[in-house]
Amino acid sequence: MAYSEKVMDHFRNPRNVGEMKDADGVGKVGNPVCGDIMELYIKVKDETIVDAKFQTLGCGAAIATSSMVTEMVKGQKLEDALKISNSMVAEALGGLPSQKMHCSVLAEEALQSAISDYRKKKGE
Amino acid sequence: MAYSEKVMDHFRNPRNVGEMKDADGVGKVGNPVCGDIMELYIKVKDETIVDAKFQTLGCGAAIATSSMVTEMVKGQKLEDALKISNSMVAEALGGLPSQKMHCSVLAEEALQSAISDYRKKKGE
Amino acid sequence: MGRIYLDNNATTPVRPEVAEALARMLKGCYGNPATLYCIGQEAHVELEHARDVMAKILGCNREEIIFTSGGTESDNIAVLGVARANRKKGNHIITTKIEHHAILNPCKALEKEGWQVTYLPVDEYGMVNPEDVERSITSGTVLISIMHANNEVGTIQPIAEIGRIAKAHKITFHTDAVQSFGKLSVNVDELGVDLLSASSHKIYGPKGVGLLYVRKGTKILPIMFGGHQERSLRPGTENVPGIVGFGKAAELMAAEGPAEEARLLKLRERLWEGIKANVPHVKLNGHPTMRLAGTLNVIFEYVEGESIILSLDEHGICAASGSACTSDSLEPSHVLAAMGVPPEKSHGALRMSFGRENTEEDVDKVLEALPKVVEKLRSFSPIYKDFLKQQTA
Amino acid sequence: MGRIYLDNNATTPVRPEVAEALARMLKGCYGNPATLYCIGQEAHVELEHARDVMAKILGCNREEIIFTSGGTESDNIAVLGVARANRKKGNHIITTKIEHHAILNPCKALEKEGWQVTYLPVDEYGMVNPEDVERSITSGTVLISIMHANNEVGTIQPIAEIGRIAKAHKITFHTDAVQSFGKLSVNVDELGVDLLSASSHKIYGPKGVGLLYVRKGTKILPIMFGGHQERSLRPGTENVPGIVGFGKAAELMAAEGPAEEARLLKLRERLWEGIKANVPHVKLNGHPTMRLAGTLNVIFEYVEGESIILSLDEHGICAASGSACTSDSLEPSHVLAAMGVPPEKSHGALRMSFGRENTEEDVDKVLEALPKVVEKLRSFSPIYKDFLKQQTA
Ligand SMILES: Cc1ncc(COP(=O)(O)O)c(C=O)c1O
Ligand SMILES: Cc1ncc(COP(=O)(O)O)c(C=O)c1O
Repeated sequence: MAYSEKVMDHFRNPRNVGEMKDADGVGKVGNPVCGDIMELYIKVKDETIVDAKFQTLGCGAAIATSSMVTEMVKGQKLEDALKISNSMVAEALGGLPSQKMHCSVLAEEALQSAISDYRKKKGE
Repeated sequence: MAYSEKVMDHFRNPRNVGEMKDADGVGKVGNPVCGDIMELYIKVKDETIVDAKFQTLGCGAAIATSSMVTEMVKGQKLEDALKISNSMVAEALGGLPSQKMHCSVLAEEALQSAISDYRKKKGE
Repeated sequence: MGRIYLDNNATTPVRPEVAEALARMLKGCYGNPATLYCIGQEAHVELEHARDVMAKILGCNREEIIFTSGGTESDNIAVLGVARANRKKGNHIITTKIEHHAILNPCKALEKEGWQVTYLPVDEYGMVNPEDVERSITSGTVLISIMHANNEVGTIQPIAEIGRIAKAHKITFHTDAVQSFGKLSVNVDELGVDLLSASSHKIYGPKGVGLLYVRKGTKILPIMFGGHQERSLRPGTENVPGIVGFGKAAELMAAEGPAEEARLLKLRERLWEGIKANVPHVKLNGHPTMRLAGTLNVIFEYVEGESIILSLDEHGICAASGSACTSDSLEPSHVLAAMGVPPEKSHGALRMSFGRENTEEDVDKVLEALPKVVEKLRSFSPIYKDFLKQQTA
Repeated sequence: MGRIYLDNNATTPVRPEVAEALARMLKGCYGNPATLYCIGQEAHVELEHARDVMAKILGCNREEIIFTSGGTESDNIAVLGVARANRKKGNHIITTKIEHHAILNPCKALEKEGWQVTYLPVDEYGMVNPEDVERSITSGTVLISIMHANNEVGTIQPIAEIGRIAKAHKITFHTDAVQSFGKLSVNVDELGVDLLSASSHKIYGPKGVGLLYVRKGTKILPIMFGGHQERSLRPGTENVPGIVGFGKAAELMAAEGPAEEARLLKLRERLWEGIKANVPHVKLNGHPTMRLAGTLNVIFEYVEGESIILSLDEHGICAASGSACTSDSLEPSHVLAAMGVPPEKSHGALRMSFGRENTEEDVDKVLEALPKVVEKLRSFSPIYKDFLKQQTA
């Protein structure tokens, strides 16, 4: 197994890491039994994600996909953000080892979950 | 598999090799299908082997045991020569690899056969 | 940046003396030992010398040693070979839950063929109870296979005691000594084993070489078929240079003896004391005393092992999470699971295993990097955040 | 005394470039390629580079190459692995009478388990008739295994033709290319094979390494069980330095290409012409043209092969009788027997196999020694004496 340079860069220098106290939407996925937990926070203005942050417990791929997905969603319309698939995240990272693809799924799910949390809070 | 120095010496410089035209007894054992043929010639005077020669087709051990047995019998009383066993021949050669012990059996048989040929010729 | 290699249980660098022996063999002694001419005979002599070295270390006869291609092959010949040779006598094998996959997986393969396998539990320190072994024996038991020292946590099993039980019940007894060979005493009579596996690359020898001790009279079948090499139990042109390198490595380990083990123990304890003093929420895995001198397995709560490894790598430090052989898989360690460690904790396990190149300086450098690494990762960790909130609440 | 090594079909000396690659790996790249940190990843890169080299030579995908511990293991995985994976489909295997024991003996082991094995005959030149292959196919045939080039006499089989037959009948086809890999073209699509075995130490690579090509989609089971290495078909810590050495050796063979083969052919023909001119009562074994360039197998009537070998050794010349792997046994060559050579003749067979270190000078030195050696041995030979008497009578 080998990680791409891009994965390692996002692992070493994760973008947008940290808690967002005043998040408009929070997505929590994974569980400690599997060794991966992701929390994704989004700040939304006019149906656009204006900021995103994350906190992740997990392997290198879990941290890198979290970092990448927060980068990808910033400035995106919610409807466009919902189109971001796990394979787009993996691709943006220069690919993932096959046994680590599930981390990109986690990132996709975290994003979906944060957006639906936002909608729920907004009472949609 | 490895041959002892003694075996290699007798192989390289076989003692008493060659035909004996006026042999008193000849022993022929082995067969070409097995790849080993030994002919042992003895010259007998007063129930004593005064000379011995051999011709052998075969592996290193076959040639070395032939050479050794001719050395061992020279000067021996017939009754003593008959007591020479295959393991005595092998031992005199510093041992033989297990898969080559049959060559020492051949040497013993050739000797027995040469002596019985001599006795038959003498009309005993 | 100098690298600090702390994964000596996974594999070890070939030591210079062994590399020299290999180079010498490659240059001058390339013959096939089955051949009669000089070059072949020279190889034969070298091969048999290595066998003598091993026989001395194991306290056995040279004919009882079969050179193989590594620990996995030795283990497979032992399990599959003894099982298949005794099919008529029974269909039950006793092993443990904490064996290496080179034992567990042949056992699983046999289960598919109708064999019954008892996987014995271990206590919280990874120790097997010899009474459990005795209780599991049935009239159909044909093999007991229990590892000498565990590769993940280092716990050393009471092999001699189990050996006496096996002997009393006349059951063939194998031990996987891949992690202990060259480190602990492996006299086969003292251990009471009929078969024993070892691997060269764990003791600074070349990769691709191992050995299986097979006590005279043990019923066993080969798993491969071909030429007459290694008493037909391991056919194929012998890897003479590799075997000679293995012999040299074993000889040197034997010469160093317990002194090197004592040195490793000191390093390990220095590291563990330092970790305890500098990193909160850590837990030691493995037996406190009955443990390989060079093995330190620690759980760092609220973080995940792989992310520690990758971060340590940035500091030039090489360590492992669980066993190297399973690092490709996502399963939490089966060894820690057997010891009762819940998966949410075992994901945070880090194995640091010492070897002859390690120094006190290495330990100190690790002690500088590790707390920072763990702290950084915890700062990302949502469950650590939750934990801290609980604390302050 | 300079040695003349004429047993390159048994094993070959590691060439300097390969020894260098090995030394480099041993020194700097000892990591376990399954590990994540730098040293492990470097080993991983080296391992995959070697796989790419092999894939290019075989014209296949990198994932289709499994590194093993040698030719014997590759052959065993192919035969036992395909048979066991197809047990439900049938129980018939087709092979030949002239295979290496690494094929014949797993076949015999399968026969004991109820498998039917057809051992095809060969003609006087050691050639299999493809029509015989087709005629032997039954509805239960699950594997055809036919060697590419024979190790004793060098005869090259019509693999591509047999490949077409296997394909037409949808039967898995394996070839033992241990003697041809690096010498003949072994493009797996041109040959039409699903599996192919090769061994490093036959092409100036290190001992203890081999490969098995397994076409994607081929049903096959492992013969050993353990870690995930080599797609679980060959578990155990990879012998990365050995594999890198094998890769280097294969790369160099490929670069040299047919030029070296032409050189060997010239040496071989010079030797054979010289033998014919200087030694009476000799006979060539093997195909006159469809034969490995470096293989010369000759019967010297009225003498026995081992005694020639031992005598040549005194002159610093290393040669073989039959195959090296059977030189420990007393059986006459099964290959020559299949070619119709009666045992009383085949005991006089000598195999001289050329390699990259051999020169014309070597040939001339052999031509000086060999006639004397044969003459001396014939002078001891009772059947030669009888023959001479018959002549003069
Ligand atoms: C306890 C144990 N058994 C068996 C093995 C397998 O040895 P190898 O990788 O040499 O095949 C290992 C190491 O990987 C091990 O630690
Ligand atoms: C045709 C053939 N197949 C298989 C083998 C076995 O290869 P190894 O000795 O590398 O296991 C050999 C050589 O001994 C061979 O010549």
